Amino acid sequence: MAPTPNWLRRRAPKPEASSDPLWVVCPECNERVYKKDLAERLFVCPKCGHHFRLGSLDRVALLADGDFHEIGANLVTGDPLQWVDRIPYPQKTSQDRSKSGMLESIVVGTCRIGGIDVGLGVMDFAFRGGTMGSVVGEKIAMLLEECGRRKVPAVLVCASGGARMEEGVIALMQMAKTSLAVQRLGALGVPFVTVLTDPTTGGVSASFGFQADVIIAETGAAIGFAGRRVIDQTIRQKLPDGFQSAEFLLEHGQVDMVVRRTELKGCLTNVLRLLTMKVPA
Amino acid sequence: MAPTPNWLRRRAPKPEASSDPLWVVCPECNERVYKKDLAERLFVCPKCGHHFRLGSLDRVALLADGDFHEIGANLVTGDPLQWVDRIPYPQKTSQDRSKSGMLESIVVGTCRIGGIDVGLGVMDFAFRGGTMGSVVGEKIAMLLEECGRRKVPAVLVCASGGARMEEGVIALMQMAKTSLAVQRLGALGVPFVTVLTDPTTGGVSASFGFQADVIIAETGAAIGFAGRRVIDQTIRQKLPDGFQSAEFLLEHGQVDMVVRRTELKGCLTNVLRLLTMKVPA
Amino acid sequence: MNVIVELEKPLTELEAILRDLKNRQRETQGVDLTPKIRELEEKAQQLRAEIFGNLTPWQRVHMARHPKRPLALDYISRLDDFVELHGDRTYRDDPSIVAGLGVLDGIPVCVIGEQKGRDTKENLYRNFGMPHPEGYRKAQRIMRLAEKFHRPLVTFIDTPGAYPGIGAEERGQSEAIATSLKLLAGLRTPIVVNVTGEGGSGGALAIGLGDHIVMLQHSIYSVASPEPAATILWRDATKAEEAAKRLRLTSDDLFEFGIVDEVIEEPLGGAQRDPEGTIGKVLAADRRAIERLMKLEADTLLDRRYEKYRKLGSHSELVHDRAAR
Amino acid sequence: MNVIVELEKPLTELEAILRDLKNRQRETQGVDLTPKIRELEEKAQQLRAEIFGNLTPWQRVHMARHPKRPLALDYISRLDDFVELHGDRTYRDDPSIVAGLGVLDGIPVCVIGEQKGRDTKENLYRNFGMPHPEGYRKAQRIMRLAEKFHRPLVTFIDTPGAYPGIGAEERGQSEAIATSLKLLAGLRTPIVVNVTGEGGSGGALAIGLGDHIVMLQHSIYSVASPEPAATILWRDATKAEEAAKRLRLTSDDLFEFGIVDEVIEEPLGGAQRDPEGTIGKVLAADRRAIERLMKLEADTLLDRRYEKYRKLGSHSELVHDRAAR
Ligand SMILES: [Zn+2]
Ligand SMILES: [Zn+2]
Repeated sequence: MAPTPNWLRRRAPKPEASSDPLWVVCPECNERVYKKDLAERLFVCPKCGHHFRLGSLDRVALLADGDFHEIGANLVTGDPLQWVDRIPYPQKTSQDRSKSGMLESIVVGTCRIGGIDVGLGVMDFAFRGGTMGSVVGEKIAMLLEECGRRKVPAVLVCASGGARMEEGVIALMQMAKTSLAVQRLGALGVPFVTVLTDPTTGGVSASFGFQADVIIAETGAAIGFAGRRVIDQTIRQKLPDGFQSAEFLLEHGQVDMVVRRTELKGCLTNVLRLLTMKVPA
Repeated sequence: MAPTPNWLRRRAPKPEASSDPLWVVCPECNERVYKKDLAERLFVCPKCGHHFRLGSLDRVALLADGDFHEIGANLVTGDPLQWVDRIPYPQKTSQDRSKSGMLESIVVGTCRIGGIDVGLGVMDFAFRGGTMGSVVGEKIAMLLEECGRRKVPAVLVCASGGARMEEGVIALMQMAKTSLAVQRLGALGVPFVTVLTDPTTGGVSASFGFQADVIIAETGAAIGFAGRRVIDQTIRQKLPDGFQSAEFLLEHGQVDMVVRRTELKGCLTNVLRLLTMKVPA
Repeated sequence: MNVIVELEKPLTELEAILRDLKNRQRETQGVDLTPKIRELEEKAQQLRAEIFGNLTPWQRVHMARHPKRPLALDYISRLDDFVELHGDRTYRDDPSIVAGLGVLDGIPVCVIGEQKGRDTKENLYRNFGMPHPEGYRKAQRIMRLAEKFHRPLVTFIDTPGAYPGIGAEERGQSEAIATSLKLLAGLRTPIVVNVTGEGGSGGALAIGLGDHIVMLQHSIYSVASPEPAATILWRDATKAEEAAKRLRLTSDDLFEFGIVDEVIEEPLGGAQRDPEGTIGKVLAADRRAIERLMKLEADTLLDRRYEKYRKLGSHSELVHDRAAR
Repeated sequence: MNVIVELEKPLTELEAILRDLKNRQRETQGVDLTPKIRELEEKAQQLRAEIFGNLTPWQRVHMARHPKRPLALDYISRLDDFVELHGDRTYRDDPSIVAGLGVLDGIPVCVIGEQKGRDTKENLYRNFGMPHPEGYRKAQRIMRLAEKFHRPLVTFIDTPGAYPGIGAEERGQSEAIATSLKLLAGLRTPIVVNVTGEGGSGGALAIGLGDHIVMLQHSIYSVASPEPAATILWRDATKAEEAAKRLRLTSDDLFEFGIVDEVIEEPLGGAQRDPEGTIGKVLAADRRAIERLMKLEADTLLDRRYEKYRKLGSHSELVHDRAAR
């Protein structure tokens, strides 16, 4: 038996979204699914194939061959705007940390995928809707710089409601910061792949999400720039069927492929191999 | 009085398209226009502003400050396909030469426009519909190479029904040949501007016509890839109003601007000055 | 309705009376109106200080949206020999972004600006300054031209945001902004950015990643315009004023954050009270920045650009016991 | 109706009888059918020589369009680990062009192919292999990937031409082809082009400017497909056969013109009579060319590419008196 990978060892108990400790109802087919079954099936509904959102540590488990060497693991956000609405922002993030068992909405680090050395970053919708603030920008910059130094491809799995409002224009500037890091990595000739999962919107889709050499969308993911609420308020007309779905984006030429979670690791491995393979002299 | 520019001295009498030696009927407003008037007004209808097609030598007269030093003036086409339909192709081109007073469907050379040294090529619809065969490709390659050597911008005024069928795949290859010359000029950082006049289609629009840094369309020009007859035969449905007009292309983001003939030299001069102006140290 | 226009109504009326008096004074040489004029001028001055002396964030939002505020084309048309270039070469010409070539005080430049309209008709044409993907793709074309011909790129930000609509999403609003950002990140020529009106979200930043960022005193710049921000935060667009207060979107804030390098003061009451002077000050600042940036090698320029943004953020290492995780 | 399919009908029937006899021979071990089989095989061989021995240009056009001829994806799917990449990132994924990454006998390559359908339904989906601008823009994306990662680019030409329709014109068919050509002209990686079916006009050339051009014996390549050529020349599409004769579009012609560098022989009766073997021969030729081209420095590669096309043409100096002019 393989040794327990390091990221698993320091994993917190998974917080439960629904109240029922054993069962969950699939939002797509309304079937009751046994939670343990769901976890074993990569959180894909065994009845209808609906892809539930996957936590970042589960995603790392799915993609990494074994150990995952986290970078910037202890980074927590500041409070650049001194934001207060219901409660002060630091109090919000503190609650988020206890609730989610994570320090921020992304984990980044190095690992192997299908035997290929990579830098891997995975966002987590469970932490403030996967929003991008200072920490996301900083960790992505750190990861891409590490990929540049080691000349290994970078893979970013996106899941985000966009820029984090509570960090205001500082959050907006993370779009610039990550774009600069992506550009610099590209100038070194190092491959960059993104996986857009449910949901990928706003400042994340409009920066590194759509800057990759190859863009993979996960089946069923909602992907777009503007959120549906904002669009509704602007145009006040019915949105077309499947609007902003992964399949919709494929048809509109925005993503390279739509891949089921069960095939994601294989597909990603193949793409990474094709992009990193040396041409024989 | 300024000395007669050299290109004017060896100019043949203008062949007359209509039978009436003095008057011509405007196809747009149906008014009878006195030919001498028309020539003085750059072949723009004084009644409605319709732009008649302009011969290449008239176009050179309109754009060049003074002398025009022709390149490849004596080039005539061969007969790579040994083409015969009604009559052999060499006989056709021989007739074209006598009828049009030109050796081929383009003149290229160096001159000044608004005081700026340029390479200028002008196509002429009157010679086999301005089609591109070996000579057009060769002369454009010669011109762009000369522009590269002298680091002066190139201006190509297009007027063409596309590739010349009678030179078959050799004509098609002139698209590749000119594209390579454009690419090479661009790699030297030398500006390239095209003026799309009536009509610019097929192999000309789909190669150097749309490869310029700045693309100017002349008012009223028909511009497109496929000819209307071919589109009609394929889709058999009514074409939208203004389809393939210069204004239609502007709206669809294809050209930088639409300019009246009377303003063309001024506009071109301005664009060339902006592209060639040195940044002060 | 613009809250500043409402607020300044008494002042506007007073100023109208003053203009009238001065005209009368010039025409009729009979009665001496000078004392009356002086009195009213003092009153106007006082009123200006009262109204504009201490604007709230929400009022500053409306100052940035003032219907008479200079717009991108007002700046751009002050360049010598400006030539507008149109179209993205693939789909459409988007009038909410204007772009072209011009000369700034002897230096040939490429310019891009987000363009609002002055009235309803023009605003419909300009889509209220909210670009579609094809607008950003037109901008990208001009960015590439700037790099090819080594022209500094000068941009003018004035948008509530990228347009959130069906066509915009279908044609890849995210991709368009993302690609603009990546292009600006690596552009081997100086980039000077002016925030002259409303800087809303990624739609603003898409032409706003640069080497020197100038901001007009009463412009705003934020992660999202107050209205969508309120929708996102509280599902309630009417809480925009609240959002404006929280978002720290004024030029003072932006300068303090180190995002903006230079703030240009406006006349009391806003840029529209002296458009010529304001435009001149902005362009002079651009000119100075360009001159300085042109001295740098392209690699140095890119390194500095990288470092400038690399350090933007607010975070720290969590030092206490991580058992909670 | 495909004239080759018509022409080969007696042969197809005979071959069906032969297959049937051979099956019977294997099943029943009673009667010895060997002499009968031998006799029919000789007859089939004779028929093949008669039918295919001396095809007219028009017949060769139909050979290139044979419904069973190997299509781009038949070649591409023979690569190891092929991954198809989709979309132009701006408007749509165009199924008439397929593109992606794969491994050709140990060498990682980028591939682009024009893809027709096998039946009506598939042909509607693939638009009969006639790309829209977004197809060429997808191809451009893969060209840029090839350059960025130093992968040789391998293309497969099989199109009657770029689609002549309203949407295609609106979205810039000319611009899309022109930009593809410019990109290929400067692409700093080897380009190997295969003409495997129909090479029609600029729509073919848009993925056909390269360093080594391979052509299958019964493929065609011309300035325009015979039908539009006849429309353009004589305003009469029914004169396509006449156009086919005039256009000199066979592999013999193309090789003679110096446009095609290598012609791959097909089995008597066409590639579809041995798809596996034909595909293998084409890919082996590509592999040889790549190996040779990869040895060149990028600058040398570009110089050779330039020279290759620079000399294509047929013209001379007019020496007699030019008074007529
Ligand atoms: Zn289900
Ligand atoms: Zn008229």
